[in-house]
Amino acid sequence: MSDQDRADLLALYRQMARGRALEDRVNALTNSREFRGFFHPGRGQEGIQAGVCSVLRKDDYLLYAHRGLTYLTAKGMDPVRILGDFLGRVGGSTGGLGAGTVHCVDVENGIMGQGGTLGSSFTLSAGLGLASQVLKQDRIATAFFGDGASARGTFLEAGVTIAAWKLPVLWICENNGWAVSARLTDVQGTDDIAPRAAALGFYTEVVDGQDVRAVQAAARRASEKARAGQPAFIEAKTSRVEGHYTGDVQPYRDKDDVAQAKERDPLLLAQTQLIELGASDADVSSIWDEAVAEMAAAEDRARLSPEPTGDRIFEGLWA
Amino acid sequence: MSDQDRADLLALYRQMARGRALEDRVNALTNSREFRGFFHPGRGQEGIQAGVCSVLRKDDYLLYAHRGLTYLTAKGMDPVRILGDFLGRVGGSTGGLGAGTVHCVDVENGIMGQGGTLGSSFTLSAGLGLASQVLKQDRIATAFFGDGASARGTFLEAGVTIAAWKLPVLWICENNGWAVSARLTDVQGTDDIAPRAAALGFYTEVVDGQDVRAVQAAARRASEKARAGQPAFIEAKTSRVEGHYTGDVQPYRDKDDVAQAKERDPLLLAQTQLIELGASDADVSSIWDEAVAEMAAAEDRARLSPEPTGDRIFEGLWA
Amino acid sequence: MTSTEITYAWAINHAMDEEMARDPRVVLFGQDVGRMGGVFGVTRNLFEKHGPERVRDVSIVEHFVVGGAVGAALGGLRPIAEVQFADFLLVAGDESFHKLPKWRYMHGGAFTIPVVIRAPSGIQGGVGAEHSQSPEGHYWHTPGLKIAVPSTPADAKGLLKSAIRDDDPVIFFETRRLYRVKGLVSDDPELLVPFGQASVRREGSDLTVVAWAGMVPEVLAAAEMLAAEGLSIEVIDPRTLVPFDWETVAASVRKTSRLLIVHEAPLTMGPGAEIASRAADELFAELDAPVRRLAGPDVPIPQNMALEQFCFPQVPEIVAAARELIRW
Amino acid sequence: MTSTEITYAWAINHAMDEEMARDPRVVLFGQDVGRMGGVFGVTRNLFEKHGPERVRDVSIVEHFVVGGAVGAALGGLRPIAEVQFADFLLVAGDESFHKLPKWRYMHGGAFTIPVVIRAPSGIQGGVGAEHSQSPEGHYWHTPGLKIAVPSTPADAKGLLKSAIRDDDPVIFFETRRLYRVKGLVSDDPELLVPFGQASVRREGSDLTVVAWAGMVPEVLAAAEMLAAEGLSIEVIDPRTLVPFDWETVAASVRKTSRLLIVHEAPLTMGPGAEIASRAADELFAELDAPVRRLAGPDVPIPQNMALEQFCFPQVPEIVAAARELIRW
Ligand SMILES: Cc1ncc(C[n+]2csc(CCOP(=O)(O)OP(=O)(O)O)c2C)c(N)n1
Ligand SMILES: Cc1ncc(C[n+]2csc(CCOP(=O)(O)OP(=O)(O)O)c2C)c(N)n1
Ligand SMILES: [Mg+2]
Ligand SMILES: [Mg+2]
Repeated sequence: MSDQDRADLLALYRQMARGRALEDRVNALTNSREFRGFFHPGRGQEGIQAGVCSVLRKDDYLLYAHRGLTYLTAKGMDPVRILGDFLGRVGGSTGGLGAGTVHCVDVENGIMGQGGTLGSSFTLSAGLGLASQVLKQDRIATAFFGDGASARGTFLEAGVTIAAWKLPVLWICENNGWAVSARLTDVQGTDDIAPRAAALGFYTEVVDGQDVRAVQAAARRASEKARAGQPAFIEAKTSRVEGHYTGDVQPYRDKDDVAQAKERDPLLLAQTQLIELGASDADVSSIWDEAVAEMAAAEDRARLSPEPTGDRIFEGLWA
Repeated sequence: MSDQDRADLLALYRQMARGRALEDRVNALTNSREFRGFFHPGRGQEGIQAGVCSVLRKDDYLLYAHRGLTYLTAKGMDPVRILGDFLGRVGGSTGGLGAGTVHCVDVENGIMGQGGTLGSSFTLSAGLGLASQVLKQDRIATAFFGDGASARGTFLEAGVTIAAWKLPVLWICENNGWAVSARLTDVQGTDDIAPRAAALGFYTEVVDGQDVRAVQAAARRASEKARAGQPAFIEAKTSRVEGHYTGDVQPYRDKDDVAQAKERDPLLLAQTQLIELGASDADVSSIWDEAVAEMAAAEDRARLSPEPTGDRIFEGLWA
Repeated sequence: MTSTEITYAWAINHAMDEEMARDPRVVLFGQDVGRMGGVFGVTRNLFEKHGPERVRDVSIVEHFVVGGAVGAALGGLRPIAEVQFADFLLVAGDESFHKLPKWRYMHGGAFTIPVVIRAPSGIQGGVGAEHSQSPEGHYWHTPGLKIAVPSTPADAKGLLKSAIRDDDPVIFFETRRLYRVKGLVSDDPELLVPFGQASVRREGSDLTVVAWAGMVPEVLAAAEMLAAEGLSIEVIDPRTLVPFDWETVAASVRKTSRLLIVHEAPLTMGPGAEIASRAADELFAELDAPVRRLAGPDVPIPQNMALEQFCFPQVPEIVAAARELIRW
Repeated sequence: MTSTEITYAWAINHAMDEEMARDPRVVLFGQDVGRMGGVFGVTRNLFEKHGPERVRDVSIVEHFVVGGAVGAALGGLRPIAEVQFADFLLVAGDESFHKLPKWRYMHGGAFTIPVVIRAPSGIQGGVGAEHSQSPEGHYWHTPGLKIAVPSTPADAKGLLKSAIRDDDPVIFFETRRLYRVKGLVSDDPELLVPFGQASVRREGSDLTVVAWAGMVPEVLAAAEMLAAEGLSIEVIDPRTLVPFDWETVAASVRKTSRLLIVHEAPLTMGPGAEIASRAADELFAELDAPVRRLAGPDVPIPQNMALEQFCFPQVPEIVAAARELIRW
């Protein structure tokens, strides 16, 4: 119960708050139909994303998933660029092409993008790990994905290769038990994903994804393994609070299940832990207020950038 | 050490002998360049194929692999049709299209073919299992494949679905430690394939593939599980005696490794066991002689059929 | 038999419903096709009506969706398999380019592969480069596949019913932009639309335009505008690419002496190339103007909804191209 | 600099060897490319010369081969990835149709994807429907990919070197039938063959024939026979399909007024369709005969070696088609 512990948890809490405050703005843009694409809210899963990213170096690679935004901001990406992507502005990270999370990018911070097809990141993270190994850079390549995506064949093909070549790769499965309307238990034979990685020779950790400190601790161990050439895997058990996308009212799902998920909110849990560690209510709420203010300002700034013109579609196809 | 044991083993030995005698003819056709495609000899792996097929029903489905021919004859296919395929005759099972093992077919005996791309049989066996389940047919769908093919993404995608739906499927991995010139240990992170299937919820057996009786026992247990809706998996440890294809002199491989593989010949092992069970040398050698005679006669008969004419390529594309 | 005005999506739903009621061997699987009724609502009620044995959700396993359908067909079922977006058919590459079209042929015709793959395609709603494609051209270049590209609710229903009863594999491309478009659809469960018969959507004498799926409404709108200028456009919707009703196209070009092909897929190596080059060869002597193609630009489709509109031919472009060809 | 007579396979080997020596970021992976030197012997010595870190065998993981190459390129390498047969590129569908061509564009051009995929293609040796295809047409319909289709040892070397130095993804189709064909190849490690420049393999005035890869020798043989009849054929080998040197083709057709395209892939929706329809549009006024395509039949390729010969255009057919067009 040191001051250090409190400071560490405050830092994690701050990243969770930033991710959530940003997501709140994106949800508002989606509900007002200013953003008309799909957004997949990550509410309830911020602890995993903040916890893992807290142990990464700036130059470590990140391939993120579609659910939520916390990994992006926690890895260092400027929210103005992210909101620029949602608003379809040339100031967005994709220069006006992207209109959603799907393809945010920030090479400076090792954020190498996301594919539209699930499971893209297994093979790409393997390739990034290979590059780091051959170029002797000591960077690790991380990939986040859901329980659904973990059924994709690329998991296996990349997995055996990563294990054989001892690539510095860390995979993080955010197991929220759902893929759109499909319950994991109904469409895959097991509830647990980590044993699949273990069977390939990965070092594995299974962790409560709602407890950001537990995630951080697991990620610290796992990332050290990965950096040392022992591919590593974290399965974080979590819950999806919202629908698959903003606007999905989840008719296929038990009300109780959602209610339970809400109770195990990683921000609430961290607040309780912070108070136990001696933080004041004011400390905690000022972090949230700052995050909200930051994201409001970011949205204002993102709006200053113009929308692209039609020729934009012909730019950037070739190097 | 009953008479029954001896009779059982003699039956298994007979199937191994038939497979090898047929392969000898195909090797001869390949070496004489009468057959000019690729043949992948299964010498040393006959015990797995004969052992598993011995517990299958005639109407159980078989998706075989490229290595050797024993599964075909053991599952009931007429060697005249197989040799017809190698000789490119219209009397072959593909009516003159096929010129090798790759696509032999025999619907009567549940032999549903093989793809040119490795890993095809994972998804197809799942589909066959689904059909059996929906149509309440009580048939099981088997698929044979190598250690190399087990890295294909289709393994995982079909595997989770088979497990979720409790399909009557039995997969048999003939783990000979090589994929062409690549050693399993060098290109995949582990030596063992069965744990991957276990992690998906399959019932698994690991067995010495050189011991046909052990294979049969494992296959009996596994096929019963599969028929009862518990997907099952057999990993049979074995060795590839010959090169990847007939003519491959295996410069990439240790001479010792090959020599060792030859010693653990499943036919030799079965001979020893037969003698122990009271069979005579004459019993054993007459089985071999019969097999050789059968395959010689089959080749003669296969040759009676004509070669196809050029229009053959336009037949059978559409139903 | 009566007809009812229903949407394109609902017409597809009815086709499946009726065929599942008729033939117990018809099964349906794909992501979210069960309890949820499909992410676009196309499979609503089917789970409730035909049960969990025959209507099944799968995980993120496109290789299984297509390859498993082939296996199920080998085993005597008549599967309808849905990929959530047509782009994902390309994910299941080995299964859609190899297993589905070639398994029967490779094995000397020993069995049939009565599979229907339902693939919602085209640009709509800012879903980006990997959820917006119109990949029918890739599959037209793959011998062994039949291909349907319906543009109306009635065709969607009638063609899907034909597809389900067909013993060959069919890829059934549905246009997501059309899902909510309504039209009169027969309630007759035996009314099929045959494959290989084009539909002349509008008769005309000055120019033949070939278009299908989502481009048909745009071309008809353009034809209407051109009519006001006194230009008479014949609009042909092939409805299926395989088999392709060449006769109807050729007869029309013999009449109009001019041909324009409009499609959404990128221009280069798009399906228009096949139709244009066949016309340029077989109808060489009939043509009074070059055969022209109007198609999507050769770029991936951006996610920005404002920009994606630049990625398929719009009415004014069709009008301009038609005018130019007629005045050649 | 001197030239040496070496095989097409060996020319490819030299290109890789030289580029790996020049640039330590160039790595190579694929099945059996290491100790074995490739199932067709194309990568011999590279493992010994450039070491196990840079020359790596993989398991049966085509998805990784292509997707991993994209990731490695993002991480600063310049990977050469080999699929054992070009057909297997279709197995890696998501990776070859999506990740490889679209990752840069989707992410607003934030990085380059300097990947070369080597893909041995075409009919040879009775390896059947899934090991004999010429899938370049599928990839030509995919914006974001450059495509090389060399027909001679010198081009194979020079184009591969250009491909390795290119910052865009390249699919490099090698013709297996040509691996043992010899030709004079420069030893100059800086002699590159640029993309987008067709080669006029033979000059002529009566008919333009466009052909690439394995069809070039057949077309040249046909041209020789036709010359004996007094018919003068111009043979154009585009060498790369993307970029495509339209100017050279157009100039030739302006001279000959006649165009025949010959390729091995199936006729329908094959690459000939793009070239023919472009000619039929842009060169409409120049043509004295229909643009014709001669191509593989619309069937999967049988495994029987006697039958596979019926699956790509043979010299007599080329001669007959050329004669017919010239006499039109
Ligand atoms: C290959 C592929 N198939 C299907 C989809 C459509 N899709 C997008 S998200 C999703 C569910 C993903 O579930 P999971 O991986 O568990 O992530 P979660 O949404 O639960 O975070 C699906 C089916 C896709 N994008 N790519
Ligand atoms: C998708 C695919 N990739 C590569 C090949 C080429 N290939 C044929 S057999 C083989 C090795 C297979 O190894 P394994 O599965 O262990 O079987 P074994 O040959 O050892 O019996 C390879 C690489 C193929 N046929 N399909
Ligand atoms: Mg999930
Ligand atoms: Mg093996």
